[in-house]
Amino acid sequence: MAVQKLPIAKAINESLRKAMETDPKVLIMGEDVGKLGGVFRVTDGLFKDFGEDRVIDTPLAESGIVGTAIGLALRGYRPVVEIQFDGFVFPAYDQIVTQLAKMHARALGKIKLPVVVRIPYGGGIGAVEHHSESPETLFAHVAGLKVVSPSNASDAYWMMQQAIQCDDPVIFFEPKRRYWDKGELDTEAIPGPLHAARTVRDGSDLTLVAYGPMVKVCLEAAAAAQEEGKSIEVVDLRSMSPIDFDAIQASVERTRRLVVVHEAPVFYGAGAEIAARITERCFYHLEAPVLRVGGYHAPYPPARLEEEYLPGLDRVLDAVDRSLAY
Amino acid sequence: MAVQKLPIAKAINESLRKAMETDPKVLIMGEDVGKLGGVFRVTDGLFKDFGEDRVIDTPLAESGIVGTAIGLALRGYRPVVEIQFDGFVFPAYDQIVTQLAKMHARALGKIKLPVVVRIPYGGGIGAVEHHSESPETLFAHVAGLKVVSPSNASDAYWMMQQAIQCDDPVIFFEPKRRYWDKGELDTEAIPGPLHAARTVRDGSDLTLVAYGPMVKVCLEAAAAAQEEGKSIEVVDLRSMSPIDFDAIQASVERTRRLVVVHEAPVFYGAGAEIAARITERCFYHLEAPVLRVGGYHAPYPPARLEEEYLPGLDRVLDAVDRSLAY
Amino acid sequence: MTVESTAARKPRRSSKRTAAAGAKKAAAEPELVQLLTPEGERVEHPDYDVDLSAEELRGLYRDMVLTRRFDAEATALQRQGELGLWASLLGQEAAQIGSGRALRDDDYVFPTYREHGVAWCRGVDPTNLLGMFRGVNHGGWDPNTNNFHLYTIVIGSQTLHATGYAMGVAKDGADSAVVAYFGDGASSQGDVAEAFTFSAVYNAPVVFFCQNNQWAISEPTEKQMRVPLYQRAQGFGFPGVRVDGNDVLACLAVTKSALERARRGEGPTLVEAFTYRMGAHTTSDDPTKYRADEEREAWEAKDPILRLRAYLENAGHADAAFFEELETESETLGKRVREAVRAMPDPEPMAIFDHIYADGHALVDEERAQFAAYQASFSDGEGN
Amino acid sequence: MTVESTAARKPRRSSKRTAAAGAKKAAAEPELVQLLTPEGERVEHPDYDVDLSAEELRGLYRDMVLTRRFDAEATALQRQGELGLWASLLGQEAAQIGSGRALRDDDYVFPTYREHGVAWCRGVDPTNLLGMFRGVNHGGWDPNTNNFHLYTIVIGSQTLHATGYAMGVAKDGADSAVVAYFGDGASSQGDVAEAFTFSAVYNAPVVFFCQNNQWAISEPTEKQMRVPLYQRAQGFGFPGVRVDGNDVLACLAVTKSALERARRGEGPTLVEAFTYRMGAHTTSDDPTKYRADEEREAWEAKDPILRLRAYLENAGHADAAFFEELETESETLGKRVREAVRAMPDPEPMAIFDHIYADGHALVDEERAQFAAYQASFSDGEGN
Ligand SMILES: Cc1ncc(C[n+]2csc(CCOP(=O)(O)OP(=O)(O)O)c2C)c(N)n1
Ligand SMILES: Cc1ncc(C[n+]2csc(CCOP(=O)(O)OP(=O)(O)O)c2C)c(N)n1
Ligand SMILES: [Mg+2]
Ligand SMILES: [Mg+2]
Repeated sequence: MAVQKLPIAKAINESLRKAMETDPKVLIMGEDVGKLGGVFRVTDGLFKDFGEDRVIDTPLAESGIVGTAIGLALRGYRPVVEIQFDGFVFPAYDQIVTQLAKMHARALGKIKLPVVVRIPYGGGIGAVEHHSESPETLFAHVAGLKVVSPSNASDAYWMMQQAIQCDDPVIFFEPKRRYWDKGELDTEAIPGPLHAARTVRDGSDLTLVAYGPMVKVCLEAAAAAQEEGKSIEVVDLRSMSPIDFDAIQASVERTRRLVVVHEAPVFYGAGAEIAARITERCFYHLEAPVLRVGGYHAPYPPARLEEEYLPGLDRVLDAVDRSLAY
Repeated sequence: MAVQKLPIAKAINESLRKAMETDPKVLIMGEDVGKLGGVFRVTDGLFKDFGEDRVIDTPLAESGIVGTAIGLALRGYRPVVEIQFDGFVFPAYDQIVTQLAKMHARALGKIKLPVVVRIPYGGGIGAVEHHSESPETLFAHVAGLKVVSPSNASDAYWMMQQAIQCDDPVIFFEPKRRYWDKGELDTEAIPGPLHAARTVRDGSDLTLVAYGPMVKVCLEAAAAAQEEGKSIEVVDLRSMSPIDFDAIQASVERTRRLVVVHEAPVFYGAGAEIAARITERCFYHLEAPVLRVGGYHAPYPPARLEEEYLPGLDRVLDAVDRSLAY
Repeated sequence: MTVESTAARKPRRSSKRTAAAGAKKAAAEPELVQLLTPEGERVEHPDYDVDLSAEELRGLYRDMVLTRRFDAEATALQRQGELGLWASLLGQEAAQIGSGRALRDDDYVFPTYREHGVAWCRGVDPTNLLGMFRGVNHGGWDPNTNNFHLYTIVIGSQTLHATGYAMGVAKDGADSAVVAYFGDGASSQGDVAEAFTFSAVYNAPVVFFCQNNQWAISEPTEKQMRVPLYQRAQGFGFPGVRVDGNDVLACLAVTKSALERARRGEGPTLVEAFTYRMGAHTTSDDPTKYRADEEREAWEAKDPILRLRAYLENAGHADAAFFEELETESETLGKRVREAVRAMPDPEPMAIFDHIYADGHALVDEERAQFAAYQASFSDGEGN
Repeated sequence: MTVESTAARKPRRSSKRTAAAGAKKAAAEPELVQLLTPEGERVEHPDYDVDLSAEELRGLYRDMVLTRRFDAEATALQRQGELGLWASLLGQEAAQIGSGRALRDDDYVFPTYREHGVAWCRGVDPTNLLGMFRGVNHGGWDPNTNNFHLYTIVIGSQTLHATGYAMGVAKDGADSAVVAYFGDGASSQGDVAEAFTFSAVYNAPVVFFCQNNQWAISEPTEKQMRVPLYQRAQGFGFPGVRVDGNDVLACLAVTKSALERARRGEGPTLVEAFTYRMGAHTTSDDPTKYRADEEREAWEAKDPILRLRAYLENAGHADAAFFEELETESETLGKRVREAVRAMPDPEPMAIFDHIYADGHALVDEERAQFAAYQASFSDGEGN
């Protein structure tokens, strides 16, 4: 049966399995991705079925993981690399930014690096330091990378399929606190483009743009606002590089108000880019400045403070109200 | 004599010398900073006068340089680290973002890390790949770091003094193509705050905000615009984290138009943050959307294309005209 | 300069004893320094020795028992929901107490996230270790009070901090030494190799102490290295030595010798303490997914505490009263930790904005103020 | 698994000859593999040998001479302003030609920015190397045409790419091998250590070829290491060997042996070619700031080309006509390179937007269009 209900983690697992079945060049690499199936079990069962030649437990060295993945891609493989947690991607940052992102251009197109870097990201799971960060800006700013994040099981499955098929490096941010959220997946559907935003709730008074873990919060906020008679549109961005500005513009031209929501710090975050560009595109349409809701300019706090730190329903609604008050 | 005319590179050199004379805990570390005096000669003569105990030629490992600088700071030293070129900072990125930026918070304030990371940055010197990048956004987004860039000799001297005295880690971006630009330095002046922007040209029709190497371009653009009867104010940002939004706001409330200029790619760049925040602060003052002029979403191109790639006079004036056309 | 490796030149006497103790792995580890067999028999080693009074020996035993007790309490507290996570040191008590007790007060320690036994030796109140695992802070002690740095979670990073600190010690002309702890898995990180390089080039007084507990979460050491880790030091120009990590006396002796070498200005040493992670990686981990029970069972026979107890008893260094008192002390410690953790308050929300910068930052001030106003809007009942 | 190091077990016969050749450093380098003395005398080595015809020997000589000629031309072109920068290989011809000629076509090479001689051996047109130094591109050749990757400027990075590539070769069941070049300075980078670890763990068919030219810009090797680099391999579980990097025969023999080892599935080898950077780091560098002329002069006596010439002449493997013809060929090459560089067009401005992504990116399309419109606004004479 093509339609099933399953959690995001399992949808990614199914997608990886499908890709490995379809293309023998697809490899899984990372720390504990083998027998253990990853600390979030996203690669569960793949080691058993595809063996250690294709599901590779690596030494504990993120630069080495991405660096050797580049080499494998040069040899014709399509590695899907797992970084265990957001905060551990930085030892690999040089290889990602300087090599993975730039090699295609450096070679005048003669080299392609179809490498997917999977990063479980974001907070909300009560973890210790380095396990709750949202570093997507640090990748989206860099030319040569594509940066995406699914918010639901169906997207998780299809976006992973598309990311693996893409001939460019894709940084695939997985909303870890939503791993267990179930959603419907039709494995025979025809997916939309990888980098298109999607309107997940229609509305006429204000547009909320979010991605990954915050889409759910925004949908809840929109539902709550509805009860107060406010009609909020919610756009799931899905891709942070490129950004589907056309979709946001179209929405904002109707609603005339925009609030961007993400977990990552607001300062120099994705909300800034969206605010700047949409303000330029919709200058005469906007009734209020684009408002941003996100993390503070602070290290991600200890778990007992994350409820306060993470943008929740109330903070989103507060911004909605502030926008509507203009 | 306290007032002299000297190039930026020499002003930094004098500032380092002064700091080393004043405080025996100040150390210089980096690749080729010793006998050679650095590839840009910014540390020229310091090895001779302070010896290898205080001017340390390090192994060629940027993570090691920053990581050991952290250790030295923990022991009470104040290391000033040189990264040879912008594109080589990324091997140190993990130590900077995960350790240097966060250790003060992690220790609830019980640890201070007065480390200055000097990075000659930006293009315009006809160099090969990795020698012309502007990665400041990738640091400014990160809480725990301060990020500054001088545009002239006096600021170079005084901001370096202040950066070394600061108890926080400071990423000090040096506009390498301006190293040889001369300016006046009064070593007995009383400098303003490290993180305050400065209006370097008054005007009434539009505000240009820039920092580092682009301040000069903006001043030239303002002069050219003057001939066409346009009065352009130029604000030298000086600090990318924190940003002196009050100063920009004050200017924009008068001029009602803002163009932000930097070499770094526009996409997710500092211009986005400034545009978003100033639009929020000055929503009813702005006659035009904040426009941005900067690098493209592309790897820094080969030297023979950098003239086209770098935002020059014409591109700034083009944006000025577009803004004034609203 | 010549290559030195104390380990490589050792006769194999002590290793035979290890082999005799029935450990299958021992044959592959001929250079393991051992002073106390798994049966508690005191053996000689040509290069290493300790000369301890009965009181000192009991002290080591007490340290190990209390550390294990504390560790068990923390695991229990995690199960009860008082902690979000716990990384148990079960099985690694000898490596930590042995090395920890080799230190002088003025030495400085850079731990990973599992060095609860070393923290104990440094005098850090164990309850202070629990804050980060409870989620109330990222590190609850002042590193300079006990010369014990905060736990470092990102593996390998702290080896560079230790090296830099040691470079500073040398600059100061002090004869203190520095110890960087890390795991077998962490040894693969580039940072660790860079720490080896810097410490060798600057001849820094640092001891790299690797607890090779043979697992990095689910990955066995074969995924990190092809030859025993201690041999890596030689290629960087300093000695490496492998010690029986379940033998507290050997760990003490080997660490002391390495520290003295550092104090004499002879530079770094790599100590590989060959031990075993008896428990899960952390309370979040499920080792049944990836390793066989038999392996763990084989290592039970080498328990570091039982072996010292056997020695103490056989040699008449401790009587029943000692063990009984220690039992009571253990329970008291457990109770104290339990109560302290339960009493540990959640941080104030405003703490999000504390200590981000030492010298202030305008945006932090602005966000703090906004947050305060926002919070107040609820307590005023005016939240919108 | 046991530790292997072919180098460590060598008798010191050949090294005595090196010492006899008057090199002060040789005493500290007892394990240097040499087959041809600086005077051009052919010597034996117990483990390494080459059996080359006179034609093949002349071929190696020709390779070195033409490479040096090309290199000199490039330096001249930089002085004339045709290139922005040049990194000369002067003095390292033997290391590069020896190792380069050990390769099979199906082997893959990952160079630094200085491997012009290796590029020559791979059949890359030398003028193609100049594009990046002229500033018209970042790498002007198709890596897959000659199995020669683009130059990597960020030091050490390519050792991981080579290791990954080699892992792929092994997965494919091919018996090709991979060579990663890097410098003495680069050896300090964490990436290189990680490449050692990965290649050891996966037994990847890769040869790490370090040209220790004793300088990293202004830093001598003492700033990178405390013992000779080749010894580092042993601690990672694979052999390391130091070869006279100015002896093309020894470089060929040692590299071939390492490649064969890789093909046999025995994993990586580290080759340290002990040589000297005769020129500046690059044309931007001024070595008088940091090193003494005498050092350079001492190394002139070990010139790799002169020594092979002496051997060819003494052994009667080449006559005057050969050297004359080669002189002519050199001049022709120089002329061709000169002309080709001068004819090299600047890229079109629109090339800024080419090849950023293989599968496109909306923002790049948008910026490309804006840029085109902006450019057009000038050519229309309507620029505002
Ligand atoms: C850079 C980095 N990558 C990944 C992790 C996730 N992680 C935490 S502990 C661990 C295993 C470490 O193993 P080892 O070094 O042997 O220490 P042990 O836990 O066995 O004491 C991993 C992969 C991390 N903390 N840091
Ligand atoms: C990561 C990085 N840091 C710094 C540099 C600047 N740099 C270019 S070459 C070089 C020296 C390299 O020395 P070595 O590895 O010995 O190679 P050699 O130039 O001697 O051939 C340095 C420091 C760089 N390219 N990459
Ligand atoms: Mg371990
Ligand atoms: Mg070199």
